[in-house]
Amino acid sequence: MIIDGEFRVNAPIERTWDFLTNIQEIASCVPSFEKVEVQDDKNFAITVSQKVGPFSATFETQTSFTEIIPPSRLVAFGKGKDTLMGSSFELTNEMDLVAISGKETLVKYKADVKISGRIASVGQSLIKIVAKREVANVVKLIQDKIGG
Amino acid sequence: MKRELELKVNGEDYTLEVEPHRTLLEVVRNDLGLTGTKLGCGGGECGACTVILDGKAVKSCLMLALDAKGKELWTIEGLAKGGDLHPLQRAFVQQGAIQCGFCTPGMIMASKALLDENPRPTEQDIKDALAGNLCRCTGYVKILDAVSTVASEERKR
Amino acid sequence: MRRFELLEPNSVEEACRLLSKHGQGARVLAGGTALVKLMKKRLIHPSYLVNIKGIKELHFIREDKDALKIGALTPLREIETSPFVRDRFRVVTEMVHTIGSVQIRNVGTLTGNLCFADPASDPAPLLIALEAQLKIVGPGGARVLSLENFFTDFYETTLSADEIVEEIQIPFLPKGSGVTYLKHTMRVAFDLAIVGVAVRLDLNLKDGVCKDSRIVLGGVASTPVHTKKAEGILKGKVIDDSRIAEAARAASLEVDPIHDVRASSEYRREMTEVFVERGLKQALERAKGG
Amino acid sequence: MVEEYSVIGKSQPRIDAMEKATGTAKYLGDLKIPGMLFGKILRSPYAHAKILKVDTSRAERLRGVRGVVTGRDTKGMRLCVIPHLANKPPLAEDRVRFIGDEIAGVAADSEEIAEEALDLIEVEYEELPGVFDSFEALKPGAVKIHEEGNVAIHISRNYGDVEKAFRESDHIFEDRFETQAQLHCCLEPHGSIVHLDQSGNLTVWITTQIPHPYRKMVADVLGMPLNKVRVIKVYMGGGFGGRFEMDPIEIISYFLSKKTGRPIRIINTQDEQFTTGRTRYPMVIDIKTGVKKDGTILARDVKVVTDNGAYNSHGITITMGVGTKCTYLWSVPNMRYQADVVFTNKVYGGAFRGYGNPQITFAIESQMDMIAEKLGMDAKDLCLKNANYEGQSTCMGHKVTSCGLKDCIEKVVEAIGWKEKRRKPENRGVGIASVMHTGGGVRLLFGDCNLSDVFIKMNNDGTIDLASGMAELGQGSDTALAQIAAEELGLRVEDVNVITGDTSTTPQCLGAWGSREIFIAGNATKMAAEEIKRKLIEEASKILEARVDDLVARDRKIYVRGNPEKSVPITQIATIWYNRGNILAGRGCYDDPTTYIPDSKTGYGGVPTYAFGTHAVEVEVDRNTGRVKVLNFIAAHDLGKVINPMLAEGQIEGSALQGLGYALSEGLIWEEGIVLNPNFQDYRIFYINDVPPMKSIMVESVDPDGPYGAKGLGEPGLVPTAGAIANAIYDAVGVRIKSLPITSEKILRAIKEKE
Repeated sequence: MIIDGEFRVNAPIERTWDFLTNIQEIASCVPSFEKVEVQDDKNFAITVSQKVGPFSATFETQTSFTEIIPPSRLVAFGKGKDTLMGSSFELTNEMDLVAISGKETLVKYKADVKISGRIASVGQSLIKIVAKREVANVVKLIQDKIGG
Repeated sequence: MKRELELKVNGEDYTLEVEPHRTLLEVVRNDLGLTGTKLGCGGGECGACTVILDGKAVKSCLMLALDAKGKELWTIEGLAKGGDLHPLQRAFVQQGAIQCGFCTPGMIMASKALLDENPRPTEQDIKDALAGNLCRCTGYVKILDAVSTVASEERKR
Repeated sequence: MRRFELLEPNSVEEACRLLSKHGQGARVLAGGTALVKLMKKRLIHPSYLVNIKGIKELHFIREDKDALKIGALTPLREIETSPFVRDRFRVVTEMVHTIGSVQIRNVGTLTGNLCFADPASDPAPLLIALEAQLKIVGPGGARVLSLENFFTDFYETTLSADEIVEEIQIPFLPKGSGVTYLKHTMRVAFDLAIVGVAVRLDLNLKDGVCKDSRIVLGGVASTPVHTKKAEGILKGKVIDDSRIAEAARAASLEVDPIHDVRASSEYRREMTEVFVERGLKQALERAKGG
Repeated sequence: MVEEYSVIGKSQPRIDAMEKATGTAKYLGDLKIPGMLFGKILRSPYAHAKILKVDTSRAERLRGVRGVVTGRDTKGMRLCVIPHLANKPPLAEDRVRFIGDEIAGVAADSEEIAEEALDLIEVEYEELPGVFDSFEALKPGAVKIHEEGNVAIHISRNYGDVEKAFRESDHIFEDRFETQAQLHCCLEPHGSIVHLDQSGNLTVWITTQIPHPYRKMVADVLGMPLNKVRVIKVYMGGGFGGRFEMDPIEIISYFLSKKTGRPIRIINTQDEQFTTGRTRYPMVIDIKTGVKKDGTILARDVKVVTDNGAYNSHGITITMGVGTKCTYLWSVPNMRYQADVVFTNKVYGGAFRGYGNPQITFAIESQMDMIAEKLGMDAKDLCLKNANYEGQSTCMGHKVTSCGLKDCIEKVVEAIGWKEKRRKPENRGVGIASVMHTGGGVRLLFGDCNLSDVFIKMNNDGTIDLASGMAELGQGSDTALAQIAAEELGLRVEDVNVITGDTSTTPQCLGAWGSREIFIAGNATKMAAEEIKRKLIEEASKILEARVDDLVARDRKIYVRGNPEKSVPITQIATIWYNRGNILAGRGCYDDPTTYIPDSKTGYGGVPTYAFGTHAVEVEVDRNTGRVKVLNFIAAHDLGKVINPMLAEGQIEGSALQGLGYALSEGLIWEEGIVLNPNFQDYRIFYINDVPPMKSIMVESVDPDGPYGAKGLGEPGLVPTAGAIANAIYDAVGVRIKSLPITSEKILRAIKEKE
């Protein structure tokens, strides 16, 4: 499932880059990141947890920045499993930053989310709706945080 | 942890020891050995597991066994007495309402619950009562005929 | 299904206490038709089930001064076959009849259906149109909540983990009120709604003017959708076919329908228009008929 | 006048009905074999991936787990109903090719423990891009699913001169039709109990339609002699073609049994069945037809792309069969056929009632309706004009031995009220479609034979035991065989004990498929019974002092024709034989003599018999929602002499409803290889409330080679339904839907586009 789009932030490109590459900053904008453990500046152990009504899944992921071209391109890849739900999760997120002006930056993103196993076979439509909504939510939080 | 489950099955008293996560279907089939009640989809969609609990048709695959505590359970095995078929069983046999037979016990139990409650159902009543039972073989035509026959015999009486 | 501990309280207070003690790990077991299915499919794994079936006083259908009250443990089938419900709320009888199959309705409860908060629930939109309320009990006592404010998201409600819905209250309809529930499905029976439309029209019988109306949609979004703009088109007006068409159109534009394996978003929007229109016509007739 | 037959042609209840009605019939899941363990299978969550590592150590340590097997145990093995096409590993070795592909098997003390163990198996995957569409898979540079490429086979056939015929045609029609993956939806999912005992004897309790060929497959795959393999078919909850091959389950169970020394039971959950069971092959069919102004068909050119799924099963033979089928429905003098069978990363298809015919017939019959409209002809007249007939020789070489097609057409149009209802407004419409199908199976799948062997032994009280390798799966073959034996021997059905399903106690038979049960096993039964009858009559002629030719067997007696008083009870003769120490037995082996292994170039191998049928339906379409309501359903079938009208009707009614599902609502829905509707909630087969009024009409065009003139009926009943529905919808609202299922949404979209 591909979720893509773009958004503007009220900050110069360097500041935006610093924000987006700081995992703790990002984590504060992603409600489903339950726990982040920094292994080094590129590798993280992130616990991703999502709940919809009585359904919940918690993926212990290993996440890395796989491509870093400051201040314009960042690719992250994460992968994890939820044993209880017999399901796994994979995410590739590409971000491209373009300076619109000295004060404004355009962020283009393309997230490829793959969820497989038991949850996928019963809730594919729901997963899609929820994932899109979550992304919109994250974007808003990022905008607020950097801008504010 | 096992709990005690007292219930009446096909007219006889039983006391069983059952774990809370067991479904009624599992207990009927495995603990009581009444394998006439079938596991079809396991999700309440096919009706092959239909039994009658306190006079009501229920899907035993979606019910915890302990919920049958103190109740009266009837399964397909309880219908024929000494080789004497229940009128529904006779009609299903005589009228070709059975092919592979996997849905048959559930169909008969759902029909029985209907006739026990409403001995003179209309055709629509019958369809409504069987709306939760799948049959992949017969196209339902002869099943509907069989239940209608029993109902109309009742009407004549 | 994974093992769990079965708790069997004898009173609502005890049930709340148990729920409060075990928090997210516990779930209420009433009819269980939805819950057991999800547990068997290993999609949810509660550690405790609080079986409230032992609380006999939650099993009732009764008439109050101005509302019909249905207890949390009353099976759907009992509601469907209750002559009393049929007399006062034919539309509820009709709606309940379309849920699942007899075997499911013999076990499943109306309250359970609402608490599960399936977006395709049939009772939810109708009961919102009927302005139903829930009596909710928790450790801090009881509260009464309009059903309209109950649903928050797919399978989510405002009910907190230690609360129990004790009863559903459906206020009696004024004279000149017509209510209908239409459900579009692919199969005749035992099918979930692609769109479920509850429509209510309250007419002033003297001049035929619409005093109030409610149009609530199920199956189209994460929660039931109350289309207030469409209602605005009807309020204070004499209802005729063109007004109905206009309202139906407005209702279909008021939703942002979901897309899933049952239907596309576009088809859901189209069906919303068709069924709101049909529903309004039927409700109008019912309202005029008393 | 005495009726010609005393048992045949009568509506006799099934001989297993009592057991089934009382809940005493034992199905696979009802069996408890001492020491039995319960198995579960770990399946791939990825549609296409390399397997880097499988670590089962944690699962093996779980309390109650008795054995775990992986691809290492089954290394090198490949399965397929047609051995030289085998490419399905029972357990994945280094790659998985669809979501649900088998990776490991676990045997434990309970299903619960086995399931828990699955979560403890660690598999490392490297995901590969997947291909989910057959046309994508055909593109150069597409991801390769198998090393040899994505095309399992390309088929090309030519009969007559198609190009010349198109030049001579007044009109040419070109259309594309698409069909979906329908599921058998047997109420009882597939499974088996497998036990390899300490002396090396293998017993397999299984839901199979083909006990004897199945036994051979198992023996071949495992390298065992046949006498060490016993296959016991138990009562089973439906087949419909879905149990017409070996499943990895059984081989996995074999290795688990070998490891543990215990019987292993693995039964799919219905979820597993929905996501990993066989399906009807989805096809994209391009069909080009040339006709004269008067409606005479001159040529047909068909191109098919079959979505084979991830592995080979019946895909190639079914697609070949489609090539045959499109040569013979209606008289088509020139014909060209090209097809590709293509691998994709989805669950693989298999045999399903009709064996390709529902797909191609939907295309042919939809287009026939379009041709009639364009020519300004009544569709019924176009059909009658081109109808097959007895004695016809088709472009491929089929000789039509008997044909009741015209009769079927005329009867259904009469019954549906064609004249009054066709081309009338008001959103109601009528449509017809026909089928030509073969009966009696073919000579192809299991060696150079198409046979069934039957033994009958008469007991000293005159009752009989009948042993046949045929498989009863609900269709009623046991009852039909009993009726045939009883008819021949002058007995009653209750005098017959039918023994089928166990390879240790029954003789060779290729099983229940291809509408072959009555034609082949019925003939064999008749032959076996005749042998006993001969012996009875010889003996009776001595007692009655009558000529052998004057004696008949009826009412449990042998008597002089026209003089029933002069008789001797069969039980008396049986006793005499036994007192002499002789066994009163008969054997009949019918190996259909008319067919041969299909010619590799033409594909022609002959057919034992031809069955025909026509469906007429009346529908009402809601213009605002696209919802179709079927108001009336008439199905006429030419099945030859009817052995049991009640059971035959049951076959027609049941398949008609499957046909309606195929037309209107059924079909797997995938996204990136994930099945989105793996349950009866969202995969919609019909419930009782959806059933329209149905009427079956039986046309009995007697086949000279069939037992009493019977042909076959198992499959034809669902073949024409989708075409009839599509045509009726067009008649009702003027939109032509060319892809199945014809959902409300498709109809509404088409209506809106038209407006």
